Amino acid sequence: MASPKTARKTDTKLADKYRFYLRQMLLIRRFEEKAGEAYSLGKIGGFCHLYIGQEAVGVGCLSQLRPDDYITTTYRDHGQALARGITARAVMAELFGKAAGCSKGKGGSMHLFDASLGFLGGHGIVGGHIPLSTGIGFAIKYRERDQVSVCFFGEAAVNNGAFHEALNMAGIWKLPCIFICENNRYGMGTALDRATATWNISERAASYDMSREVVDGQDLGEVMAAMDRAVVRARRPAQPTLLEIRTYRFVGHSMSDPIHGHYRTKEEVEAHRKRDPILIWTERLKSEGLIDDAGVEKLDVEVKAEVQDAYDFADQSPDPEPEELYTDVYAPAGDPA
Amino acid sequence: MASPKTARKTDTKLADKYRFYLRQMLLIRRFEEKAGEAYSLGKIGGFCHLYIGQEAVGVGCLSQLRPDDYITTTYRDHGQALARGITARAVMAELFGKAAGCSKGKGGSMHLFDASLGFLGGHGIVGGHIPLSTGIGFAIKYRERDQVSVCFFGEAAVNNGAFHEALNMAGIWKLPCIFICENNRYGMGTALDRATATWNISERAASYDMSREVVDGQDLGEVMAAMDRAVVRARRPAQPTLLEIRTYRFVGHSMSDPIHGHYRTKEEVEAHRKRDPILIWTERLKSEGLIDDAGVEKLDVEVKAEVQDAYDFADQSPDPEPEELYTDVYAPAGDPA
Amino acid sequence: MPMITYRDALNQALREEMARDPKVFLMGEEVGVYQGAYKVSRGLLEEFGPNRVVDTPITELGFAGVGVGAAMVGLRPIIEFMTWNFALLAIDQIINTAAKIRYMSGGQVGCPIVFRGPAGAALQLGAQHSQSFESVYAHIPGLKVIMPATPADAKGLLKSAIRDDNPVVFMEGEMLYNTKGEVPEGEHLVPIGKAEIKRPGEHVSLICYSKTVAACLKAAELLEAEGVSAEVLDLRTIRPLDLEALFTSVSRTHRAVVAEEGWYFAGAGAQVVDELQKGIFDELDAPILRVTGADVPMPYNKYLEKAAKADPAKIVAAAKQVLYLA
Amino acid sequence: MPMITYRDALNQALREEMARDPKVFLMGEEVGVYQGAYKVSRGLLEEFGPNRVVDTPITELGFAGVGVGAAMVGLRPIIEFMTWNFALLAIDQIINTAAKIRYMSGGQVGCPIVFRGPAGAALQLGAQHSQSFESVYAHIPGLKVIMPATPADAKGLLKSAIRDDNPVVFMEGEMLYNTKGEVPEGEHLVPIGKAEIKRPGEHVSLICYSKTVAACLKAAELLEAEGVSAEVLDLRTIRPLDLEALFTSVSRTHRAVVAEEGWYFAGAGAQVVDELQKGIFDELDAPILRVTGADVPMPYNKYLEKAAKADPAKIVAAAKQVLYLA
Ligand SMILES: Cc1ncc(C[n+]2csc(CCOP(=O)(O)OP(=O)(O)O)c2C)c(N)n1
Ligand SMILES: Cc1ncc(C[n+]2csc(CCOP(=O)(O)OP(=O)(O)O)c2C)c(N)n1
Ligand SMILES: [Mg+2]
Ligand SMILES: [Mg+2]
Repeated sequence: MASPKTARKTDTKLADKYRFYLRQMLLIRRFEEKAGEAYSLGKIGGFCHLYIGQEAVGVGCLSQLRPDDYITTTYRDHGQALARGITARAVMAELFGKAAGCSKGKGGSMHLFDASLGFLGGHGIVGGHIPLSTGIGFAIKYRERDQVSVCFFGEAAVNNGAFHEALNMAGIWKLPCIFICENNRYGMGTALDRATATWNISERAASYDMSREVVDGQDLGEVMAAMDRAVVRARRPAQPTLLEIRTYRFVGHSMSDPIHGHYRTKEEVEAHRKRDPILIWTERLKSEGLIDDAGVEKLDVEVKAEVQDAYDFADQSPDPEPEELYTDVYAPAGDPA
Repeated sequence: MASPKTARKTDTKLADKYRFYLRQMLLIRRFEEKAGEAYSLGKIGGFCHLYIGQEAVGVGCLSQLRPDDYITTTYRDHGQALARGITARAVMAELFGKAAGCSKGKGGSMHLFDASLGFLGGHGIVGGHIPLSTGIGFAIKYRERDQVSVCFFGEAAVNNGAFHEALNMAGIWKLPCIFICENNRYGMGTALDRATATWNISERAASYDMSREVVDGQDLGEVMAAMDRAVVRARRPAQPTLLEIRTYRFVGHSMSDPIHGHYRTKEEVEAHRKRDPILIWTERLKSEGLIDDAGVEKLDVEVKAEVQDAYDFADQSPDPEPEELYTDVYAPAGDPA
Repeated sequence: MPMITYRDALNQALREEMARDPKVFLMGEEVGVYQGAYKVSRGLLEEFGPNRVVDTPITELGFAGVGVGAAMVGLRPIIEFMTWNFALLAIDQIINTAAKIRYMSGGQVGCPIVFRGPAGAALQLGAQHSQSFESVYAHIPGLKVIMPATPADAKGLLKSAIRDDNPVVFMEGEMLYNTKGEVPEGEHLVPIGKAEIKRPGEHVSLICYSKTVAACLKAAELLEAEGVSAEVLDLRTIRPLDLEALFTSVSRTHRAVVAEEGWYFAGAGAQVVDELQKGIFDELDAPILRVTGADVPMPYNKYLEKAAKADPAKIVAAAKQVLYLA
Repeated sequence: MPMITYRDALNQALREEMARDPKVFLMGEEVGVYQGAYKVSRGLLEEFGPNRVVDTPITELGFAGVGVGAAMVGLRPIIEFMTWNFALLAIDQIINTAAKIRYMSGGQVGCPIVFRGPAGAALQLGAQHSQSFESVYAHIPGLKVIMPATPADAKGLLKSAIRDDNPVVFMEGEMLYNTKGEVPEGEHLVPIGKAEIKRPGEHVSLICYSKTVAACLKAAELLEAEGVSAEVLDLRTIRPLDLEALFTSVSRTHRAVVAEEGWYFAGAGAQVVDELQKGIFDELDAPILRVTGADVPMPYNKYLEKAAKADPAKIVAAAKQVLYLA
């Protein structure tokens, strides 16, 4: 389990990990750029919410999990899906609505799933998946396991009743849940302070007798460290945590939203872009001598090729069979009764 | 507007008020006892939730309001209805389902209304009326009035999403709302600490940038004082308040619930009965020489007569006309369109 | 066979299925310490302990979602709503997650869960506590909807629902809990999606479910006194509808009355009418009439409430009308 | 008459009614600064200010309740749901308070409020964002339900809805926002509860509303090419249904197809079928067929989605079947 402490060159295992995290963030960035392109070409339909700017949150948090842990998230799920290890091919194919997609082309951008990786969606109702993650935490405790249930949601979701009810139950029952609020300051066009009575979201944890931390979401090291602490608390005996991870969305809310609409200025966006999580982590690795420009370039070439391959794969792979319209509505087996 | 400061005998206006509050608490107590009787006789049907033990909360809070303020409450609404000035006849007739009832016999025990007194129900969905009271506060601010919107609910409602969403909006918009949590320690058979992650409910106000107080609900003076402060804050410029008023239900959750079921002991109930709000206020008035035993006896005789009169009135008054089944579903006037 | 109440039949089903499968647990308001608001879960906390009989805060949206999440990872939750009126707060979890997660995930994530509790009116509970929403849930693909009328069906269908791999909406009746009937002990399963003729007849089919079954049986008695032989067909499952049973019965009687407790507009009965006129149009000798609750919020006054409910007299009147005896 | 979009027609209705009555305000997510998720409220914040165009947190249950509370004390709120899918979270406030408060209070407290927003599917929005729940709301006494198909009806009915003293569920269509049509300027009111023949015909009645109106008009064209004269009857209001218009049309054509976007089970179309077979049984020369959305959660893939939707080809096929031409 990685720790944020400085990696000495000798610790090659840790160094490899750190370079791998950079690669993951790059992969997400390039994947999202490609997805944006494909959307403009009409290859991807519906709503499409990109993760650009928030890469360190998904990569940092998921880096601290075990393969048997569970994740639920929102419609802004491409980055976490990739960070969890769903292949770029399977994710891109899902965005293209193809049979080879991670949800067989039936879910789409907002509903990415891979049960084998404990990646349980991809949910479209703001706040709606938070009770699910409490329920997954309940199931873990019920079975007396030491897994954790991780839930990602935006800062706008903390005003919703589902958040309140779900965290209260996780608090009373002391469930192995980690609630990750990706505070990117806006819910669509609504700034945090226009929708939330208390600016300091993490304080709401007090209402639920829960541990809390505020984390700089642009610094992968900080995210990993905070998540490490949360995971340690969550594994038995369980203590739930609310992490408020402060980040920023470098792009529009969705593909149909301009980068800066009426609700934020170009200057504000530019200012935040300076704290690019990929640059910050790259600098860190360079300063520790774990990578050089050539190494970064090499990684970037690699991930671009991986993304192009995913694109071509998605583009060429077949649509679901027409019969698929009627499958998966009910369980295949008839009633055992 | 009454203040809890000691009433000197000379201040007869205040002394009269204080005696009147005692009379109101006695009226509620006797009314509820009678309602219990009538329920056992089958004169009252459905669910019937009594206010016995909590009289000081309703009387104390409503004593601080103006006639043009608004009130919403729960199904446990008899006490507040009487304290607001709906006649014992109109309330009893409603419990009997009669046409002369304050809701024409169509609402019942859980749905008492008197629009002319700003008493807007009487709601049966736990937490469901809290957003309504925020909306009433919104309307007051919209019209630039200096009324207040008061909402009574039980401590179990604070776990519900409706509470969270409603208080958050009152907090962002700084509405003239006073949220009164009658913490009688149990939601039906569920003790506070089994349902609420944080024992200290008033602390939840911090999540909503709201003023808060914890109040002894068995002491009318304390309730009046805290409500006075809340009302002063709420009148323009508005600052909302969450009052946690600690009280106790001396009887079962409803008429179909034993006084002490599996969920609390006879001893616990007995212990709390010792802090009877009526006794505490009576002692206070006696110690200040504002009333003597004869005076108390006289009040009791009066209210018993008033309750008996209400009972006889309700018993003898007619049921709604059969046509009433189909009225009040839609507004009488056709579409103006 | 032992005569037991509908309440005890449900209690038996819960106890037997919890004993049979450790993945099954019961969650809801007052199901444990309080022994159930309507005592359906009496004794289960003592028998299975607090991990499997879980009292919740008053947060229908939240604990319905907790159940769905637990089901997504393989447990088999039974979520009790104190009444279905309150489930309106949880309907997003039922419709947007439980009913869709299998489909959205391309078949990877199932949701074996039962949502249960009393539906419809009792006595003088007023507008917010007297509603029957089966048609709302039956509208939703991905859900199954069951409304048993008798103790035996209550037990057999609840056991089937708990073993079903899909989200099941199971609606009981507060007014049915004390009704008694013969109930097979132990393994007694009633298949989901199968209607049952509760009383055979020739002249008219009285189609019903839940509380209207007793009303139709009563109506059939009254009709018999007037020489009319009425068949009482208990749907038992609303979704999926047993079309074969519907078509067989009405093809024999050529006349039908559909009785339901809920409101008429787009009620389950309207779907029954639609299926019949589409499926066996030429067999119908008269329009199908429906007897439903009055199209008003439920009033508190007991006489108004009685007038608002579907009852034997109204069913008899409708039956005579489709027989052109009125 | 100016040709404008459905979106601008709604915007006109909002602007005119807000200018006309200071008690009218608009509240919802992104209605102000963002100018509306679908730009229906464009410019209103600038014109009427933040007190009357109110952005809310993402709390459908909460702000729906805020609207109901404000309506209880005499304001006339317009509550925008970004889409009706999300209104499932608010349905308790709509059904348990808005629809019942007048009745529960014995007529003392009214609730003049409009709940509006886009309903149904757009393109590839997936299972949770593509639902049409009109039959759920139309099931509820105390509510009115309106689904306009054209820009003129959108303006005229929204204005009527805002002036109505009852809670009104007003469902728009994301796919309709950009459609254009002639819309009268200024005071243009369309009465609630009145259907309209959008195309007269003799052989079969195509009964529809909202998006299926365009599909039926297209189907009517295709049928005409085959010598079939189809009448297109746009219900416009789902509750109350315009029975007179339904009976008149079908009594002339003796055949009907009901087309709706939503799911078939207990859909509004089932109620139309029920009313027709009950009201004019002897006028029907064939079973009434319904064309609805496929009985599945909406899939994301564009071809599967297309196959799931009611379209002109399916309506034509159904029409031929009721004409026994198939
Ligand atoms: C219940 C509900 N209401 C409204 C929406 C529409 N919507 C989708 S995303 C969004 C903003 C959410 O913001 P936030 O929670 O901060 O997450 P972010 O998009 O910033 O990652 C809204 C209003 C929805 N999907 N669900
Ligand atoms: C949403 C909802 N769920 C459940 C119920 C059933 N119920 C009625 S009162 C009650 C307990 C409420 O306790 P509390 O809020 O503390 O108020 P109290 O009864 O103690 O005054 C419950 C569970 C309801 N009416 N509404
Ligand atoms: Mg955000
Ligand atoms: Mg309580």
